[in-house]
Amino acid sequence: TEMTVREALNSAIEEEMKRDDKVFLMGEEVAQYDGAYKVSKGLWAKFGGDRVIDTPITEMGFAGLAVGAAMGGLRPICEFMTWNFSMQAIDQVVNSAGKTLYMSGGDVSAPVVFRGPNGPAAAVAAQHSQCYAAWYSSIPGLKVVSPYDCEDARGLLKASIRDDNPVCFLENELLYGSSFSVDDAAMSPDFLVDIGKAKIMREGTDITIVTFSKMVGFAVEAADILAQKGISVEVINLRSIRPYDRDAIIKSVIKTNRLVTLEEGFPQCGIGAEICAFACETVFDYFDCPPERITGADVPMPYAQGLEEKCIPQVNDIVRVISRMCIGK
Amino acid sequence: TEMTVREALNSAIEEEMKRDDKVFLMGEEVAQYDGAYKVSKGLWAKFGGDRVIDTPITEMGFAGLAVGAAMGGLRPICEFMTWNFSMQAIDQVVNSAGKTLYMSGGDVSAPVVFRGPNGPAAAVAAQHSQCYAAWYSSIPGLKVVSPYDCEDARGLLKASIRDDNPVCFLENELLYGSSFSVDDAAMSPDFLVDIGKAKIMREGTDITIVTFSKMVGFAVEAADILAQKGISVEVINLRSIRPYDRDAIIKSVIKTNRLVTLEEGFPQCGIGAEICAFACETVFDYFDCPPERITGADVPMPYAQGLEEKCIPQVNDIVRVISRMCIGK
Amino acid sequence: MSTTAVIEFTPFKGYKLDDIPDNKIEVTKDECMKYFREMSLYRRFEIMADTLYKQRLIRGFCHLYDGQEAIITGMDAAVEHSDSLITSYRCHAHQISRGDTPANVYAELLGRQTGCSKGKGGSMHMYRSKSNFFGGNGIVGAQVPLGAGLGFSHKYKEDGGIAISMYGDGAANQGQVFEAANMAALWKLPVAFVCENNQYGMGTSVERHAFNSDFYTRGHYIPGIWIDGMDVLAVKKGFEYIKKYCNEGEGRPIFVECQTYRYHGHSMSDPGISYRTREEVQSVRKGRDCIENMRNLIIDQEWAEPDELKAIEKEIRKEIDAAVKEAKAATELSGDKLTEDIYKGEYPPFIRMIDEKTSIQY
Amino acid sequence: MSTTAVIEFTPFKGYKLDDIPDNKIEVTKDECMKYFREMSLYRRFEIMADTLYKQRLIRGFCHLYDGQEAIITGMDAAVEHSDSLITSYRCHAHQISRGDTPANVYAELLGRQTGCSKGKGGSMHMYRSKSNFFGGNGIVGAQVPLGAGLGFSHKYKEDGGIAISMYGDGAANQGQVFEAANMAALWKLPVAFVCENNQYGMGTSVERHAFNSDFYTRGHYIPGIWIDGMDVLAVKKGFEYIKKYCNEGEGRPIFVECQTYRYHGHSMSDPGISYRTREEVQSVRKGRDCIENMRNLIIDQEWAEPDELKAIEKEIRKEIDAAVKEAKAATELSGDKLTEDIYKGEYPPFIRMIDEKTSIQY
Ligand SMILES: Cc1ncc(C[n+]2csc(CCOP(=O)(O)OP(=O)(O)O)c2C)c(N)n1
Ligand SMILES: Cc1ncc(C[n+]2csc(CCOP(=O)(O)OP(=O)(O)O)c2C)c(N)n1
Ligand SMILES: [Mg+2]
Ligand SMILES: [Mg+2]
Repeated sequence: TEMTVREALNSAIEEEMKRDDKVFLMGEEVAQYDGAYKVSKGLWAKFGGDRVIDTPITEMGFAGLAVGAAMGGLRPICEFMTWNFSMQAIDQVVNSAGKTLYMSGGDVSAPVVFRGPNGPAAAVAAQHSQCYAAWYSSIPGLKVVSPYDCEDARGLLKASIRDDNPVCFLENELLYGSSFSVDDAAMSPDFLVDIGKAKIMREGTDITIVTFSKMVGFAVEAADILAQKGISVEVINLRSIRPYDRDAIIKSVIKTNRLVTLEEGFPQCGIGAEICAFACETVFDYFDCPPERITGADVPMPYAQGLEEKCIPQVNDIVRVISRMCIGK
Repeated sequence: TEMTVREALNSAIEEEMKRDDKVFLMGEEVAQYDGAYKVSKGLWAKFGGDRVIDTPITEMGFAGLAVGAAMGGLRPICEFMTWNFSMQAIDQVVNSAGKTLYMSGGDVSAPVVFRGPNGPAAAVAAQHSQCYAAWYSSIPGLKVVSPYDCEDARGLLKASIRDDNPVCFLENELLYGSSFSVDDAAMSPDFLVDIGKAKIMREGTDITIVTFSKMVGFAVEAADILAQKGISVEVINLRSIRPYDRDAIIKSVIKTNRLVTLEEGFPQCGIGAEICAFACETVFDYFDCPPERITGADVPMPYAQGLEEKCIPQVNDIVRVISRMCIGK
Repeated sequence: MSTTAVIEFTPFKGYKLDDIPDNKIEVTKDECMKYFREMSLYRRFEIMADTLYKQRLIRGFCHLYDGQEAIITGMDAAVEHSDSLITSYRCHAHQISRGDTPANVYAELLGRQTGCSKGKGGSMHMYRSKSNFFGGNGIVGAQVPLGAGLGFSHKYKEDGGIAISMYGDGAANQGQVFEAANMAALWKLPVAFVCENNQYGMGTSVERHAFNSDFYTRGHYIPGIWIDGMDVLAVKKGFEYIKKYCNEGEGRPIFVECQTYRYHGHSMSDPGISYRTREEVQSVRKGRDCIENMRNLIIDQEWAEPDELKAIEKEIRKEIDAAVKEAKAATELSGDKLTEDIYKGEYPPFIRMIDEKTSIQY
Repeated sequence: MSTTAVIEFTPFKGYKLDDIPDNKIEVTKDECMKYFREMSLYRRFEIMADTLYKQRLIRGFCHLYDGQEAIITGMDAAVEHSDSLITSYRCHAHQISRGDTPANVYAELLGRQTGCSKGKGGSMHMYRSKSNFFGGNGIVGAQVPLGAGLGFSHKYKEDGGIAISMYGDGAANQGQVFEAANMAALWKLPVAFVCENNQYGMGTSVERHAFNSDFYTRGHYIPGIWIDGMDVLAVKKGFEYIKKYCNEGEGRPIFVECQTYRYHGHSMSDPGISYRTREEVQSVRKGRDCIENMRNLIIDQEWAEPDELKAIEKEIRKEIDAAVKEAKAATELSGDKLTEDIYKGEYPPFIRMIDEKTSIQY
């Protein structure tokens, strides 16, 4: 089946709402407006206002309400219109959802999914372009996942909704309209993607790219170009950022002996920093060249197109860096 | 002069308030109660309620108010009783204080200092023990500093107050009562420590520890012990976490050929991850062994003493890791 | 001698309510004896916690509830344990009121494995989900929308429960209280937003932190009720009304202010005397103490002799001493359990400890 | 023919105010001609922005102000540019009202270096500190405490200014509004909290997002005033009162609701018709449009012929066309300026770009 990521997310929510009547969806404009980005299209019509709920613009309040509802035995899906707005609610996500199970010695759990688009969209400037993967993934007690294609979207979202722990589900607005073909297995209402497992998108032998979300597509594109130059790139789609798949990365680096990370977020203390540091601690002796990071620029996102492009990794940046890293391979 | 870090911070605020009447202090209990941790002791009595202001417990609101006051031409020092509570205000710190200068093309600046104790204190459990160095330091537009001793405290706080940019000033509750001797230069009302420059606390030749805040003391203690074992440790006190002193780290690693980072925060995407990744990208060929991280455990901080100790680096952990790293040096 | 009596208490104040109950309640001897016992137990519990803290056996933050006992006692007499309860860090009595033992609570304070949170939470973080108590929350105000969410879940499940979301006067200014209130009103949630107004948020008195310190009116467009929180009978009658009120029709929220006083400082590190006078504390202890007033009531009604009440208090002392002893005898959680409870029902594949090499693989 | 007239408008509604002004205002011909011109300019500006957006020359989020022009026009007639102003992302007219040129604002929308934020901010982020306009803020509600802080700075500096902190009806539910209000009341800050109630927060109508949608009463214990925000004369008289009110005594806050309507969808990506009917939009355009009503007033007063007003509109079209042309002719900021303005007056020693090797050392 061919479908868009938007449809994949929509179908995942619908199936899980059918499967378990404790699942409900809440967030700004998710119901009567069909979602700011139409991810929840049709769900209000199908499930009604008791299970698909428009909230006021009060992120801290409704995120807290979602966590409380989860503690009370429900399974809320709480949409942030974008993750940028989750900063107003981050205390509820981290301190209430993320830490309560531990603080209660295992007594009180909060199976809530926070979801919405993350990272830069197009031309929305500094306050609307941040990637939150690094921040949320630093918190023990949370799980953090980020899908690339429709298979990821369906499998990870369904797994997140069924998970007994709070999950931060980081989507990408620019992927919502992208089409991918989905095989029959992934169309099954019981299709799940294991949280914590990466997917090798493309096998290669010369260098490993570790990435997630929209950049997976860029990495594959770059790999195609590099293949023509005789460089064989292995592309790892992390899928889960917490926990991330240590084994997949280790195995790949042992094979390729080179590592580059790729993300759209800010460089300092980013996902790339984590992966590079982890790889040093585990497979340092396998490196034929220093591991490197490709990241968003260390600049608040500018609006103008020409400036914006300089702040987000482009396919040719990836090609350039990898070509440099693989000189003399 | 011998003084405590608490006194050092207090004197720095007092001097800057005397120097510039646009400087004022606000926060929960900073005035009539003399500060929850007595950092602002006596200031309300000295400067009165117009310049030393008790706020209601409304972090998002008063942090926003501080940023607005800074935009309006004042120089607020805004205390978070601890940085844990800054999560409720983080949108104002990041999006309003950190990004506005850029979004306005340089027109609107917000010279505000956010300060308070950061990281684990003693036995205060998961919601009160988080280190925010990594998060805030990931944001271009903010500066982030973290003092260890009295010289740091005075020089960095005075520099932060005079800085034209928003600064996150991360203190440590357990250091407030620690005494350090301060030389005459550092007692001068015009003593400033350059934001962005690290301090070599102890020179060494076998391995570099990069650390900040309370862990600086632990690193020096460990270095003493290791010296007896014939291992010569160079201890770098970062002082500034954004921007951090790339040159100091590079120079040191080129000399010692070994690097370990040390922090109390969570491991994933922490300061250690950043420093290790950066060092790989710049001085990889100088490494005689893989760079490693010593960090807080990836566990929400437990309350019980025996459990808590396991989650925070101890001097013997540092000794153990470095001894291992330096085998056969 | 009758074993029932009708007692008057300080009248409720209503806000946008036209049917507030009167200030009389019929009580039995047994009830009153029970309240006396319960409040005395909470009081004694905190006194011993103070001692243990001073002996450095309890560490970190520790917020005591003495002075405020009438609130949780009266509330517990009026609502069910199927009604959800959530509060701040000042939660020892709340935990016991929901069925836990003093020994388990002490064990938590002492960081022992028999503690209600296995020693992982400490004083501020106690829970008992089986009787719908959800903590014990350290972040001022954050529990209020959580409480609204608990109310949401009662309504969603149509189980007839209400949620009681408690917070302090200082917390009452937090924006998320107003956010939660708006949703509760829009969605007709059965939630009581209950402010325990003990006159101070740490060292700041109510007039200095709240422009409008009539906390029962702070829901603005949501009705409210003021209760003398020093009087267990007023609290009981008040919460009987509140429980019914919240369950009316599709459900509806209410704001509640329980006026009270804390005898201790804010937490164990606050002597509690720089921002208020000793006289102020003394005058409350003398005139409005919930336990002393209940003692007098019982004696006035001739339901018990002073000595009998003293005997009860002695018994409580013993009970508390035994609980402390039991808690002290318990051991700390073994180190391998440190990494349990981060995720529900599972371990992550790898848990990083201080360094990579000492980390744990599952 | 007189060149002044006394005009009646829809009466103010007061909340906890006992001296609200009456609903009459004396105006001159010149004034009214000026308002007509100003509102028409803002209108025309947005119509062309719509066109440029559809031509894909403006990118990202773009929120238009057509329908609401009377508010900023009337306010600007009543307050000084020494009074601080801050608002949300719907800020093009606000920027021009504080003295910027349409060309600079278009340049910003087109991402050009002559843009008021050098192309770094875009539609949502415009500022003009020299006339005390502080944006242009993308996070719903965040500007409200910033505005309170601006009021704080006026009071601290004792410069006689007030701060006007504007937000939408959707934003009115944000907790930080209430937090800011409490501080403003406690500390007697000269701040007007001004809700531009255009009936919808995105696709959600006021009754669905706010239990109490009388936004002028939402300060609860802070007085408020309701103004017909479709009538520039009402707005002007209202803000003359507000300016005086806020400056009274030590200073004091007020809540203001300007009832208005947006003709466009929420932003350019919203057709604006799924949650409201075309008839609703049409009926406002026909009956309550601020420009049409001013046109009628001028004609009724015989201050101008319809043709003269048409001529003014034609002139505005030309002016706007020229501004667009000027903006289009400007270039984008050169790449080396990308890293400017991250820090005030300095570059950090190192700015990391996409990878380490292409990064910039200063
Ligand atoms: C968000 C947040 N800010 C600050 C604190 C520190 N703090 C803990 S309790 C407290 C006072 C709260 O007073 P109140 O709400 O009246 O409750 P009480 O302690 O009187 O029961 C403060 C400021 C915190 N825990 N969380
Ligand atoms: C904190 C936050 N949440 C959500 C959004 C997305 N958003 C932008 S505008 C808007 C609607 C705001 O409505 P209102 O306050 O009525 O202002 P109006 O657009 O009508 O002028 C929303 C939900 C945001 N920018 N910030
Ligand atoms: Mg209190
Ligand atoms: Mg609106």
